[in-house]
Amino acid sequence: MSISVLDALRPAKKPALLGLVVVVGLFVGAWVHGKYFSDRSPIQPIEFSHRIHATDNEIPCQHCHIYADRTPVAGVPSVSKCMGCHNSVPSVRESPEILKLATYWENREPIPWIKVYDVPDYVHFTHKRHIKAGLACQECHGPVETMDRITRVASMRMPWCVDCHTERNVEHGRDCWTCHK
Amino acid sequence: MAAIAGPAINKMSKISRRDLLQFIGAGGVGVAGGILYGEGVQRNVEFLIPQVVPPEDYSPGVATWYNTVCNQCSAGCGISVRIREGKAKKIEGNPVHPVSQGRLCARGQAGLNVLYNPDRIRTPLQNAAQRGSGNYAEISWDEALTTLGSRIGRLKIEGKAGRVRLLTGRTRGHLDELFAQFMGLLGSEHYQQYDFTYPAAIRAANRISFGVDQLPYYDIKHADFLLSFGADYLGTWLSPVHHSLAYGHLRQGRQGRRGKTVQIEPRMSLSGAAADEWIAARPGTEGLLALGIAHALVNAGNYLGSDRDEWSIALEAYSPSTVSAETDVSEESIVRLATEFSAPGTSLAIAGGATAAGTNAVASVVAVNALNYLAGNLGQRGGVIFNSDPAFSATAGSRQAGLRGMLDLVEAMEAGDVEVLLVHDTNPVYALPENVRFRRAMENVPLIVALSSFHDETTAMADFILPTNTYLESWGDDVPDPGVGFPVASISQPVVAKLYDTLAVGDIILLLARRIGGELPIRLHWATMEEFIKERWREEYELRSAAGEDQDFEAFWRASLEAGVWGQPGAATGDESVPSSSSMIASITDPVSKFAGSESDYPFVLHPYLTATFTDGRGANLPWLQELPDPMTSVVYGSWAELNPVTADELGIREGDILEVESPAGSIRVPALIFPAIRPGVIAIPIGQGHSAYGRYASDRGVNPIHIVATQVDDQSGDLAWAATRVRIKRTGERLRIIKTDGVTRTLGRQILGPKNDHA
Amino acid sequence: MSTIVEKLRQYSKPGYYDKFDYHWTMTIDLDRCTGCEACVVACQAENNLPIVGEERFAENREIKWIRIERYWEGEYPDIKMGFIPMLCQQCDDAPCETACPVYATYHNQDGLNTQIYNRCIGTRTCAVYCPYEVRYFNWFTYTWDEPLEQQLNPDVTVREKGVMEKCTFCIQRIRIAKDNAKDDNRRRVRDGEVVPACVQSCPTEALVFGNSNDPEAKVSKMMKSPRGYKVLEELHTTPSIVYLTKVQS
Amino acid sequence: MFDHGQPSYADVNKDIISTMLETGPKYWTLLGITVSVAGICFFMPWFYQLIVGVGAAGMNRNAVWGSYLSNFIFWIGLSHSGTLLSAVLHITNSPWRKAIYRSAEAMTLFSLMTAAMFVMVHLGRVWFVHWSFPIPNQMGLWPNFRSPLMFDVMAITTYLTASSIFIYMGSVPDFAAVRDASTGLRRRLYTIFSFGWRGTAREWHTLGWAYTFFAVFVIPLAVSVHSIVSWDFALSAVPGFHHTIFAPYFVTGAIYSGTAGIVTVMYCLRKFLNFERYIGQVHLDSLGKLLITLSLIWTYINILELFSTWYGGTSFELEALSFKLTGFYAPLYWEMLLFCAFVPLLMLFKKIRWSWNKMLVISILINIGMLTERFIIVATSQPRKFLPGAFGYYVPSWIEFSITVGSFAIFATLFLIFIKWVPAISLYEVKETLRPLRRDA
Repeated sequence: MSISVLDALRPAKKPALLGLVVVVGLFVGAWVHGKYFSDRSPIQPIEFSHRIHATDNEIPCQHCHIYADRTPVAGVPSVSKCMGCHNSVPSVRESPEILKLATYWENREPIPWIKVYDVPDYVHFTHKRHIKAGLACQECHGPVETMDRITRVASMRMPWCVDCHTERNVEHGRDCWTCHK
Repeated sequence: MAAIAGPAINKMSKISRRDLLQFIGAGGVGVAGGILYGEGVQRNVEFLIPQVVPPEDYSPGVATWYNTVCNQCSAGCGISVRIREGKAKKIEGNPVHPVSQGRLCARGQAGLNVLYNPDRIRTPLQNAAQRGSGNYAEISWDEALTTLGSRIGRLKIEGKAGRVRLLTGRTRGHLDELFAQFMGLLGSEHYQQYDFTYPAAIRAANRISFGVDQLPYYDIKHADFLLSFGADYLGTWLSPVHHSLAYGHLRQGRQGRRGKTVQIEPRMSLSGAAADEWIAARPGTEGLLALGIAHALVNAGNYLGSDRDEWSIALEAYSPSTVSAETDVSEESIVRLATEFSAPGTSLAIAGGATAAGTNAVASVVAVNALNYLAGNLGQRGGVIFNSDPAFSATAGSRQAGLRGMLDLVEAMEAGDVEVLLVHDTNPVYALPENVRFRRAMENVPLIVALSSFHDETTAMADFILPTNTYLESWGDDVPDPGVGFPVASISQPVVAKLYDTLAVGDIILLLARRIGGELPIRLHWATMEEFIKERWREEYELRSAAGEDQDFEAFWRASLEAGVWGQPGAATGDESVPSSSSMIASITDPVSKFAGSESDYPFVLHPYLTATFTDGRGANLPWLQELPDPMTSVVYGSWAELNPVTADELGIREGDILEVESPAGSIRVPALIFPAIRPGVIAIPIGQGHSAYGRYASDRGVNPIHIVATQVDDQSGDLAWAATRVRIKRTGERLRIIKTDGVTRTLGRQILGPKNDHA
Repeated sequence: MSTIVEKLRQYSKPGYYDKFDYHWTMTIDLDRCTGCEACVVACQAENNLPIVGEERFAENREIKWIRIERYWEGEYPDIKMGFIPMLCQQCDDAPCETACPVYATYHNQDGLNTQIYNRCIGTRTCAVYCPYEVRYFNWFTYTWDEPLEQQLNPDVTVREKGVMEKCTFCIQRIRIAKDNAKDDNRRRVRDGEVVPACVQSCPTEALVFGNSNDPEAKVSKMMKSPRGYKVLEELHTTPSIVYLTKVQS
Repeated sequence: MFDHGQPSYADVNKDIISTMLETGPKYWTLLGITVSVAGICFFMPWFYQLIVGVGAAGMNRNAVWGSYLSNFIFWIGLSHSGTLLSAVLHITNSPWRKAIYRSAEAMTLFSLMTAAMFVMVHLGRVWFVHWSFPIPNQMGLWPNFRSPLMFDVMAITTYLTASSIFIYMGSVPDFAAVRDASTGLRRRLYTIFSFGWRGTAREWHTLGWAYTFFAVFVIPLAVSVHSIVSWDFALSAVPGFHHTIFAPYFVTGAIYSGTAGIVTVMYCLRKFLNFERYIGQVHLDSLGKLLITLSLIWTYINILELFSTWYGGTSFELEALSFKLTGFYAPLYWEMLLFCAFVPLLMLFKKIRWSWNKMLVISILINIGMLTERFIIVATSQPRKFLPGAFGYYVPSWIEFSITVGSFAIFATLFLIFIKWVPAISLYEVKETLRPLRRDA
């Protein structure tokens, strides 16, 4: 006939422990997913390496992403642009990835690149302003020139944007209508 | 220690097998949940599709503007279309175009609904079942054109090309020329146009009064006093956007000078609402009122011409007192209007709408013309300015069939004289009274071909439907009619790649010519409409560049394309010589409208009116226009019959009561709407709804008052007198909720429209 | 503490927005307005307003950021019609702004009454508080009949169910104009460089838009007209839209 | 005090605890009905509404607030009597409170929960409701503390918390009693619930002190809650909402409807749980007198509102007033006046005040009247605001009716569950009211 609360609680110990394990498991699972299964580094239709282009061959970013300093969108190079260079690079013409490119070109099909960096439709983002403000591409996109496959390095979510705007004291940088439409 | 630890370990090992499994299971569930969560919050895969070869002027995320011509009504406004990533996003007025000057009306802006309309015809169609059943099978262009070409070709060889007829809507510019050439080469004289809204009466009256066969430029912008007889110049009359610009200027564009406008019409239109004075003269007597004002003007000695006495005699019968009794406008008002009309400053009288749609239409407009003459408004700034020759030798308006032409066509069809009927951009089955029996006559035509972007009541009778590009996907050119006082021509160019397997009308004609063979492909040798237009412009350019322009044609062409318009402002206006007075005096006849139906049997006058949104019904398939509240009543999606509150009270009619409106020609059922600004004894029904086959937005919605209009012709213009029908109404006992966006339309003493004042 | 007091004083002072670059303002000349509703369609095209359908109209749930209200005066035959375009008045003392619990609507430094769709949770309090009834709620997620969706303006969000929306003075156009000004190293947008869709389309040029902090702007001059008034001025919402009353003759 | 003879302490325990331990088929049937009504009438329409949008309800452009908010106010109002009444009567030492306060407080709790449900139903995007709580976040976004809705969030959560603690604290000795009367799992649970209550003098003393403290604390809270709810309306400029009288009006109305609600609940408890011995005429009489007083205050404020509107004389207010009195919803207005101002006057007669059945009818009528009152406030003012061009109507859709019905089922379900877990009548306080037993008895 005990009236102690602790005694009454004792049988709840095991379910509580089990619950704790589930919670820990949740975190582990989410972490594992983020690490190994996420969309941060998708496999692209052509194994394009920024390292080879940007570091080994020292091509500047805006040689291909030509719209970055002019329009809201950086732009991916057109297939014709890719072919324009690769026609004059005979050394790799026979490599399987370049053959894939050639196939796209011959069929006049665009290459279905998978988007790595994306913002929701209600966000107004312009590359032009950021480039004109003197930001290097790497400040948001990370060391792209070292990546064989592009990996997202920033969440591109609102806290990340706001942090930077706050840090740099952007004029009206925290007014909602600066970025939301 | 051991003693304590021992049992503990023991205990653990004792439970461990089962518990371990449980813990592992729990952990597994957790991890799986975590992964699922990660998968759930993962963003959708989006693709980044590059272009294969980028177009020259393409920048992602940046809009480009292309200039072209609006085809939503016949004003011929220049428009700019905003294009992003190859899609049309918005239409605005072309700022350099003299007609629209950067502005655009609701209908023009809804042109995007034409382009992206879900009900567009996407491939050539052949009738697969009984005519009118709407059962069509898809065929290829090649098949369609070959069939048609051989059929028409055979008729041509047999010398029966006259049995081929082409009926179009109002077509201008070089497309009109192409049609004419095509039919001419074929050997058929039967190329006609039918446009319900064409101001045939004004044109005919100007020919009679002034000897000028054109629509002149009415300079509302510089008028100080504008007297409008039924012309809804802000909504539907001739060139609403241009007139609206002018109206703005008339009101507030000049420092310290505010023009006054007076509107005479039985039912208040947009222009009536804008007017300082709205006078509801008895329907059909507006021309009489004009003569009454003219009488008062001359009598007061405000006409200073040498032939004053002759005018006095000619107008003798129209003394204000007589006219007052006829028109139900007070004598005092008539005299006052005459004084104001002839007061210092510029004045202008215009006629249109119901005034120009009675059996006396031309006589009425002639009376208004006389008024302009007497006040010395001809060729004056702020008056009536005659256009110079149009930029191109275009035949604007001269091919208009009018009701008379259409009756002839019906007769020919019924007599079996028509073998092939080509129909483009016109919907006579809808826009003619039912009594004309156009639809029934069509059944006698062995082959009907419709060139159209949409299914409508007329294409429903077609054996072949050849889908056309919309005006935003086509090459073309246009000369605004009426002009703007100086030569102007606009180019229309495709602003987006065509959406479906359609062709521009001009291209269809050119292709058809090739299939027909004979001399046609030789004479019509252009591969495309673009080529044809460019060549014509080159000819025109070479003709005109005698003046010594030193740029070459290509540069001129590019500049014109970019601007969308070419014009010669400052070039001499048209004939400025004032026409002889004697012919004008002679032209004045008694402008009394004869109404179909006796007053005792049909106590009400039917006043069908064009709306700024649908005009003759063409706009009804555009969702933006269906959802645009009617400017005067705020009604959306449907038809209504407007009644004066007093009349409604007498008959015990409430809003929403379905009335049977019966004319000598037929009857329709339409809900009543109490409208405070309509003359008692008049029933106004908007034109535009009541389609039976015009896509998902227009079909089976409201009624078409044109169908119950009696088939009466105005003798002088040959056009349908659509405002000369009497009706009787009957309550059916049924009710229908009229969908309006307005709540209460009285200010209840709240100062919403501003404090009352008299600032100028 | 003193800074807070200072700030409060600053905020409550009329003309606080004078110290900013812009105070976007519109004047509407009712003597020019003919009620033609070109502005209504212009807005619909520019701002991705949904095509709601007949049923929604019957339920009184249409969405028109700018609408024309019509008021009769007198009785036949001496009857007059007054049109008044009604859109968000971008009030400086906006009742809606205090009402939103999540700051989805607030006043920004350009004198604009903002509406942040993706912050909105749909309490609809702002619409209740708005005396002008120019806030429209998305009762449903609206769709476009294919291919009408190709017309949608990519610079403007398509709103989903449960979100309030209203006139933004075409913020997307203002944004582009400011962007161009920055490219040209100009501090401010030039007068007339940016106009909302409704102002652009108005065939009678009844609507004038501009920065009233710039005394040279056309709108600043229009505002000084003796015919100028603000609708429901007695509620002291201090709207940014000045109407010029119709001249009674 | 007791209608059927005084029970002994053991009787009290037995009578009341038995209602918790012995569960017959009648209970399960009733619970089954309420749960299914709640599911079918409340949750299913609500989910439908979540999928298609709030447009499933009848609100429109002219009245963006509808029956969901009027129901919200109604339930907040109903919550008022409970805790507030209990607290007021506690500090004024009214002995008749003791038999009824537990269920009254439970009513508070459950009507608050139901009210909170209506907030959820009302929202356009309820899945973001957490944004209205001041949760620190990286985006630097905070709720707007100037918004009366934020006041509401604060006030209601505080009130809910305080009421929960208040009711729980008062139940601790009773939980101990249940613990002592039960075995097995239930015993274990009640051991936890009762915090190991042993009934020592110190424990009783602490409980008394804490209870009184909370009673004092809850009173201003309750007054503020409904004042704040009224400010949702009164802080707007909308004619018909913009009245300074609104706060007292709402508070009075709340207590009024809550008290009527208590009568209804008392009736049910007495009927279904056979509490005739504990809930007697004295309670009914006192509640009746209270109701008359409240009714008179409520009527007075109503007249005041009409008068000040008329006296103010602005076009806006007069139009809203005339719409209320003669417009589309005028029948509802007059119905409200009948039920809330005139019918309660019948209670001036002792005969009526002393009859359980008649009081039940009156109490239900009052609450119907109060429900319409809230509906009228919401539905007649919004469609008659400032611009006549935007005048309109609002008619609730079947979904709203269904959800309204369902909300009563939710309330009933919660109450049914409650009576099985917590003694519906305070054991120890009832015992306090018993006359000391004579030793020789």
